[in-house]
Amino acid sequence: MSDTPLLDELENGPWPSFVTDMKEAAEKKPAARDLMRQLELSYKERVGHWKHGGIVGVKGYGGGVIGRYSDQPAEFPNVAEFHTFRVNQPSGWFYTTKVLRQLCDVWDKHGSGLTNFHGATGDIILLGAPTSELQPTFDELSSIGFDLGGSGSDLRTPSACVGPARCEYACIDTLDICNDITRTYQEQLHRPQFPYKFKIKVSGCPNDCVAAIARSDLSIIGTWKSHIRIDAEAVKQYAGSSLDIQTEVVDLCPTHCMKYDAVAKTLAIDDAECNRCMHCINLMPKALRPGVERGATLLVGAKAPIVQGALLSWVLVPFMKMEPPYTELKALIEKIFDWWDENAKMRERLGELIKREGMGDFLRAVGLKPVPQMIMRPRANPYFFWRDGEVK
Amino acid sequence: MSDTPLLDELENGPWPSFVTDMKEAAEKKPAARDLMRQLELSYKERVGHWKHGGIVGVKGYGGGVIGRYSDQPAEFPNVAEFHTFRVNQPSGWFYTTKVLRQLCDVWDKHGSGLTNFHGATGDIILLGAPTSELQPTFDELSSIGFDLGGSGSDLRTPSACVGPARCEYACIDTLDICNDITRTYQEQLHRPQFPYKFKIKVSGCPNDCVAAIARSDLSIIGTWKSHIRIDAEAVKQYAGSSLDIQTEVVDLCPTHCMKYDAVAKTLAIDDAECNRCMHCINLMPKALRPGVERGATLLVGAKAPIVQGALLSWVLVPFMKMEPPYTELKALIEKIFDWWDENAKMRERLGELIKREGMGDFLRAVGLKPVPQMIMRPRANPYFFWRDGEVK
Amino acid sequence: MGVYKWDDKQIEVDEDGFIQEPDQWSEELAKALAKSEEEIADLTPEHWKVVNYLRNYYKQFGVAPMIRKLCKETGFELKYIYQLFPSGPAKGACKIAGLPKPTGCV
Amino acid sequence: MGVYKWDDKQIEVDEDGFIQEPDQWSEELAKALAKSEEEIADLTPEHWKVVNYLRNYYKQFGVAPMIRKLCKETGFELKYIYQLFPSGPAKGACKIAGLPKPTGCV
Amino acid sequence: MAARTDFGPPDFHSMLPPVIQKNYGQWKYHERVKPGLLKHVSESGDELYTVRVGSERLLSTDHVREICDLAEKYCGGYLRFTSRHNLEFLVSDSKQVEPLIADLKGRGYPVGGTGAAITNIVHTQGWIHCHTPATDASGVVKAVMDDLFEYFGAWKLPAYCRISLACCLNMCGAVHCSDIAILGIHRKPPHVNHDVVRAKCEIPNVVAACPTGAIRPDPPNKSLTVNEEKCMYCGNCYTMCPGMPLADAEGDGVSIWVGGKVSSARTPPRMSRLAIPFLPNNPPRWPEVTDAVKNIVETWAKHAHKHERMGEWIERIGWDRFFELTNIPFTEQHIDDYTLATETFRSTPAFRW
Amino acid sequence: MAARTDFGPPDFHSMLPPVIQKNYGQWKYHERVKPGLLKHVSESGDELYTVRVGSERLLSTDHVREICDLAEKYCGGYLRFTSRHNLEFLVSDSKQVEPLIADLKGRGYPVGGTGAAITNIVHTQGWIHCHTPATDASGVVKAVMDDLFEYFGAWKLPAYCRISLACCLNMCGAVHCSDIAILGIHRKPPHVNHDVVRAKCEIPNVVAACPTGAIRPDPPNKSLTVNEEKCMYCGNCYTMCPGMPLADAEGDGVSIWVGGKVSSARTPPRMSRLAIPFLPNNPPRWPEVTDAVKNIVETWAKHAHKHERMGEWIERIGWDRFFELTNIPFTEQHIDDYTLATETFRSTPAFRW
Ligand code: SRM
Ligand code: SRM
Ligand code: SRM
Ligand code: SRM
Ligand code: SF4
Ligand code: SF4
Ligand code: SF4
Ligand code: SF4
Ligand code: SF4
Ligand code: SF4
Ligand code: SF4
Ligand code: SF4
Repeated sequence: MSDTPLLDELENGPWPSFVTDMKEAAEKKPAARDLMRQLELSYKERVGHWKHGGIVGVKGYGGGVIGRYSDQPAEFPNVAEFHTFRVNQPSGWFYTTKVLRQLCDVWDKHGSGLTNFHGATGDIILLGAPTSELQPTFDELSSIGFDLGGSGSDLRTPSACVGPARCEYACIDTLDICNDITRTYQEQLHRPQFPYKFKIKVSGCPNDCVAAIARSDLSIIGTWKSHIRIDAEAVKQYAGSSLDIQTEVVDLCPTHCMKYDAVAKTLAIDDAECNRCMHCINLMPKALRPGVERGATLLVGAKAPIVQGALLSWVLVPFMKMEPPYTELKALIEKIFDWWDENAKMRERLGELIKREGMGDFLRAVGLKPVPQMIMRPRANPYFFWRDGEVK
Repeated sequence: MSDTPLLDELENGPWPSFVTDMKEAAEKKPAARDLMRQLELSYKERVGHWKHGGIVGVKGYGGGVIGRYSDQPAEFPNVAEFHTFRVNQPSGWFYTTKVLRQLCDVWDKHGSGLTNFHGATGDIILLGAPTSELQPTFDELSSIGFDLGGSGSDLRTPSACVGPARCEYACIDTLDICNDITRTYQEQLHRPQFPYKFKIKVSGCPNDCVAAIARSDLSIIGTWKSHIRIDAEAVKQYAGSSLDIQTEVVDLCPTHCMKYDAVAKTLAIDDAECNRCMHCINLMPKALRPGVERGATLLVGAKAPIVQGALLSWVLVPFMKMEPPYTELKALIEKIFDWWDENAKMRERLGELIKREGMGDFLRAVGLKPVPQMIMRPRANPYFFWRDGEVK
Repeated sequence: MGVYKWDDKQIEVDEDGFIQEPDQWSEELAKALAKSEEEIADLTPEHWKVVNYLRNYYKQFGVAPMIRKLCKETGFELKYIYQLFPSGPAKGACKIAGLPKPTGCV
Repeated sequence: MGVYKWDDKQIEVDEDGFIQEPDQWSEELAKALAKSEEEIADLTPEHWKVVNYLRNYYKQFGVAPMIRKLCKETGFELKYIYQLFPSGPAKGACKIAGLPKPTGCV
Repeated sequence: MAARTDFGPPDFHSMLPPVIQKNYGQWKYHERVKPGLLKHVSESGDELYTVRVGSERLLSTDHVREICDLAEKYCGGYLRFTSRHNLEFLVSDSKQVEPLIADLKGRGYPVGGTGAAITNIVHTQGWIHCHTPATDASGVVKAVMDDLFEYFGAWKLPAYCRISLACCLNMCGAVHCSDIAILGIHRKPPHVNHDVVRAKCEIPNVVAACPTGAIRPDPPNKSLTVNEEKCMYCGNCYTMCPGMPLADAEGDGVSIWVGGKVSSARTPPRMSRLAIPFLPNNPPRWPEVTDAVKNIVETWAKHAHKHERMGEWIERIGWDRFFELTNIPFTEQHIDDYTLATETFRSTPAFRW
Repeated sequence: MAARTDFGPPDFHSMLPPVIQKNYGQWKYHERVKPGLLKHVSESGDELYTVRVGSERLLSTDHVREICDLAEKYCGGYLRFTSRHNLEFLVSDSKQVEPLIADLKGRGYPVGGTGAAITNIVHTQGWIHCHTPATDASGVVKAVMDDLFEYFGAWKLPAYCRISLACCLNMCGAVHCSDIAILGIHRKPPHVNHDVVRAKCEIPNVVAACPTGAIRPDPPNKSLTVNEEKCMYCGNCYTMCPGMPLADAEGDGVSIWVGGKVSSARTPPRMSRLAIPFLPNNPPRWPEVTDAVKNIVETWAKHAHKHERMGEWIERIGWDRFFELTNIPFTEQHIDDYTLATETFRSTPAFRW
């Protein structure tokens, strides 16, 4: 009889089963086998079986490996030490099968044979190796061209949506920006030096397919300034399709800036009123396209709820041109790093620090002027400050 | 030449001038004259000229008089002491000329001859008398049937919209409720005993013509449960008028629960979806009327910004029948007084205390169950508590 | 500003008759104030209970107590305190007890 | 849990090799750890500067300092600290300095 | 003999004109006959005309007597005031309506304030009676109402526009939910007078009063210290303690807030938000303030849809557009940095250029 | 020899299939051919087909190799993963599309997840690798996706419905802006082990870590104390200190949150809000959780307008109605009592019965 009856149950059902993957790995790898057995115990007892924390790593780096030890090492000796690697993915998660196979070979040699494609931040996760295998694994990874991602109080592995590689909406070269930033800030990525983690994510348009606005301290989101390009012919085609342009597109435009003439089958947009929400373009991609003057909106501050409640990023720079070598962007990033690093408390994310110190202080520190696009609405409380010299 | 040139300027222009009133009073009353001269000084110097605070009053009461002393008593001896009375208005601010004349006579005898009809809370304000005149003024006021209002950390003078006296929208007898509560809580009104002030205001419908929701710790707002009464004939009349029923009424209904048939000139309301915002009734008072099952929504917590930022009242009891002697209402008020008085810090308003302690504690203390009507939306943070017994 | 005189003594008081230096309070002053301000011929033990409670509380915390506390600790209902001190706890009792003019609750 | 042995002594350490009782730290232990964990043959004055700063900061505040502070106060760039301690300030220097395993920034 | 106490206000029933006593709770509908004139019709068929008259609120007793004269002449000796300090003449005899209006106009009483008009400005004491004001009340109100007078007596606006004024952050005018709020503000920290603090203040209460924690006790000196960096001049410490004055001719002035509302009609009540952080006190006419208010009113009037309150209009077009259309400069002060700040930030790349 | 360091990730250019290299930034439009199949067309006329495949994320190396086999056979050896852990096969030869899909289906790979479908559940480690979980990740995801499988491969929903899971309040799945979020929670305060605290913890950091100030240092004992009344079981103290475990078989479980979104399409991004405060951990299939999620999905699907995301629907009908339609009991836990609580209260008498 199986010693993982609870897990076995999860091999049933149409969705691909992680249990099947674990069993596959377990055939070759005692660590994978013990991992399954320990997980079965967790399913039985309804609690996890890993000890707290763990600081392990490779020489020269402060992050990139998450230490983990079983709390039942006698029972599950092959996962007594079970550390994971965060391996920096190529921008946009594109792979040749060649490099994937190389990765698999390295991992079969040193680790559990189990992976995550990918971690929530974007890294390739190589799940579980003993301490003694860490440095050898890294040495081999490096020889096949893979470097580690971030962990701890450092810059975390940046990520980007598929962008210009496959998406017609991309207003910026998400992949190149991600790649360039990652390379520029290798030091900050690999050697924790900040008050806490810092995340950067890049989406090509306001659809935000990497959820940058929800989970990156700096969110770079593509947008445009000039008018939405309308292909009148394509509008006519949509008019003949199952799409109801009036109710599905025009009526749902949040700024009510669209007009559809059902008789002439023509669409007009008052671009001055459009807020570039993407809805109409999403519904009529053949007929509507973002404008040609393109760049990014930069937003700051997102994070998960620990400690003071979750935050969504908010606008810092309404529009910035995005062309290599991204000098303006990098100058700003460095000012942000500096101010944050100088002022934050331990484990205080950028958004929390701005919240504590006020946007005013932050803007002055990074050299930006306040503009109404930064806010949804002005303050409702009368508790505002005047700076030196403003009042005589 | 006039010694109040700046004030004199404010006698020009079409809006009635308070300066003219001051001059009128100044003809008889040296205090009014000195008040003008001191005010002129303030206009010149752009600062006020009253000293801080003042605790004066009448025997047996802790509130009702605001003490005030000039900071230039030598220059303006007749306003060296210049205390104001807060006199409790009749509900709805209705008067016979007879009582108004009596009031004027009392005030001409003892005070400055200047008044406010009314103070922002709702009291009649009798502006300025010396300390020696306080008790005599009160004695005479009491003999013509006027009692004092609140001040300090007490129940403040309740107020009510014109309600059933002249408004067809009134779903509750605002005037009677206001009057009844005021009489029931004379002790709390006249003898400060709370952590801070407590305000109650009563509006007959969600139009909220006394701004209860913005500025009363307990806001009583009339509403209804049954369906909006539609007079089909009157709808037809409006259809023929300058009112555009579709765009002005139906399209602005926040719940989109109205349908207008422009051909048949009929209006239909899906009452289950209506949130009783009053918009349609406001625009078509001849055709639409609140439902017949009536009562009040009780809301709590409004206040001005000092100390922690302003609050608007929020729903505590979605619906309560309002019939004399308002037993259920009073039982609730007393539970609220008790909990607040027992738990608040100095100068902590009810809304601030609930904010600090959480609605959960408050609801349990006043014996109410949580209902979704209390909130606009549920919490977004995962920081919630479990009470004893909820978790084994 | 003014001066309050009793017996042969005098002390600075503000416009509302509150003494300016809490340290200069004395039982005699209290008795005099009680008479002139509140028409209390003789301070009874119940009066003193209130006055002493106020003074002690102020010494300990630097503020006047909240009314609920005053009533609880003295065991007197508020109505009764107004009978003792017709001007009430703040204008009456605190003044006699030599506290600074309360801005808070009493 | 485990035991770290050096010369003829031994001391309890956790899985990551951090000592469990900060009070039992000694210079000898530091030297031994430096050798076995970081391949540092001899702790130079610069190594000691970092180690001593960490120990003193921890004694005073009960926590390890933030990296920016460590660099500022020692005058070393982070990159240089990694040259001194290849495993970095947390896994390398703090361990040698006998601090609890940092959860924070170092 | 001690006066009678705790008998409460006069019973309102005795103040109601007969037509109201008869039709109390029986009103069926109303009409807005013309600006300043309402007609309420009862189930019984009875009619009641209300003539609304603007008032300066600060009334002399003689002025009140003149009002009484009018009420006796046309209204059987009954009248009321409104929740916004206006006067209402309650006319049960329709033939008296026009003569009353003519008489009022003749005496310079403004008739209006109903419907889509600018009605009276709810306001407070200012330099006339309060100890904490950062501006005057009655004077500013007079100047603004003179300037907006055309909107009181006529229906030229898309919707209600409720203006309120409070002379300090205590906001006795409860201005925080007004279409336009005029709010007196200080801009300098309190100037601590240690002697006064020592003699007169309950130091723990003063410390607790500061919303930003700028005040620390200073036990050796039996006084306190203010961290001026943290002070945002709310004046709450002065309310608690005379030793902390902050009034100052240069520091004090007026801020303008917009977009609040109280009624639940269409959209829920909402708070006013900062439009202009500071305008100087410039008596007697406060021209910077009157210009600013008029500009906001007229920009709204020009662009809003029918029935669209200030705040509804702004939320539709966006605050970015509001600043553009009104030509009001956007400053650091507009960006919230108090407790709910993050709720006001723009967490979306969707905005207008 | 020390390894080469700081060379960064592989250059993505070298990972792009030729059709993308050629048409990079030149895509003109796309079509959603059918569930799981996208077609992108370039200005050059070139076409690219994407076949999206659901993935368990936790892959064995052999499984990865099988995927490589497929990519080599049909896609010239190129593939990608998505931001939600799915697999995408990038097919430049249209004739390979159907054979690929057939092959995938034959091997049991689910094709779908595009358009108005339920795509993969973003998730985290759970009991597989993390030290702070309050529930498992992969197991719950498997159970829920099995239960909702019909919505992965077909377009039966009004709009996107993005489900995410995080196994503790750290929210590594960044679930806080999901149409439906499944979040592991503890319900018991930490069980302080003073010996461990003494030996291993930086006490000041632990104290600072508590969002509600429930932790106080206890210097005499070189440890700390927890005010259990104030603790809401966030686990942040445990993250900082092994001496504060709070995992507990009875205490731990799952909460459900709804109505968040990330895109700015139509309405701005918004956070998910509490729908169900607690459901028990009931492995291996978590039936209470799968039922709850399905109920919410199907109630939404039944009532929402076309293109209306969960949160847009709920805000239109009101949260009161949401609780009614889904039959989810409303509890004290739903009412916010954290820092922004007052922003969530209903400050209007306008609501539905
Ligand atoms: C592996 C991963 C989850 C996964 O299965 O995908 C993960 C796993 C952990 N996260 Fe995370 N986080 C992961 C993405 C995230 C994200 C999502 C993102 O980056 O887009 C978030 C939310 C966004 C954010 O940063 O705010 C996230 C917010 C946290 C937090 C809360 C941080 C905060 O400021 O609110 C913690 C707690 C902490 O840092 O102490 C945390 C801590 C952790 C730790 C290190 C546990 C701990 O307390 O030390 C977890 C280690 C698990 C393990 O044993 O492997 N993790 N963590 C993700 C990283 C994989 C990768 O590199 O690709
Ligand atoms: C007279 C009046 C203004 C007026 O001209 O109409 C007024 C005048 C004062 N108010 Fe007020 N308040 C007046 C209505 C209000 C209102 C409006 C209302 O009641 O609807 C509010 C806002 C609503 C609220 O209570 O939140 C109001 C909020 C305040 C506050 C701030 C309270 C808060 O919790 O935020 C203070 C400060 C305080 O209590 O220490 C205050 C304090 C004061 C003081 C007593 C000044 C002080 O610091 O001690 C003022 C005395 C002025 C004087 O010398 O006469 N007054 N005060 C109003 C009372 C007249 C009446 O009884 O009818
Ligand atoms: C007399 C008065 C009540 C009282 O007890 O004194 C009153 C009387 C009426 N109000 Fe009001 N409201 C009065 C203050 C208010 C207030 C309070 C305030 O402004 O401080 C409000 C809330 C304002 C806000 O939302 O900021 C108020 C919001 C309304 C509304 C909602 C308007 C809206 O669209 O938002 C209506 C409906 C309407 O106008 O059709 C309304 C409707 C009415 C009606 C038509 C009710 C009726 O059927 O009699 C009355 C005549 C309105 C008019 O002026 O044309 N009343 N009304 C108050 C007159 C104040 C004044 O002198 O100008
Ligand atoms: C492949 C992927 C990007 C990537 O780099 O990996 C992607 C690809 C596309 N997204 Fe996305 N989105 C992807 C994650 C997201 C996310 C992030 C997330 O879910 O965590 C979002 C934000 C979701 C949210 O708001 O909560 C996202 C919000 C959108 C939207 C806005 C939908 C809305 O109405 O709110 C569109 C527009 C549309 O669907 O028409 C869009 C449109 C698209 C288009 C049509 C863009 C294009 O022209 O190629 C792509 C195919 C969509 C489809 O699945 O039918 N994509 N998209 C991601 C696929 C995830 C998956 O495996 O399911
Ligand atoms: S964020 Fe925009 S550009 Fe990027 S993949 Fe999504 S839709 Fe395309
Ligand atoms: S992008 Fe959005 S706001 Fe602009 S026209 Fe299209 S739907 Fe309207
Ligand atoms: S609140 Fe309603 S009932 Fe009262 S006066 Fe205004 S409209 Fe009439
Ligand atoms: S009261 Fe408001 S919600 Fe109800 S039908 Fe009328 S306009 Fe619509
Ligand atoms: S608003 Fe301020 S200054 Fe004006 S009356 Fe009220 S407390 Fe006094
Ligand atoms: S003015 Fe306000 S912020 Fe400044 S010290 Fe006084 S209480 Fe504090
Ligand atoms: S959500 Fe919590 S339990 Fe899950 S991986 Fe992240 S930190 Fe670990
Ligand atoms: S679990 Fe969270 S709330 Fe409870 S003591 Fe720990 S940090 Fe504080």
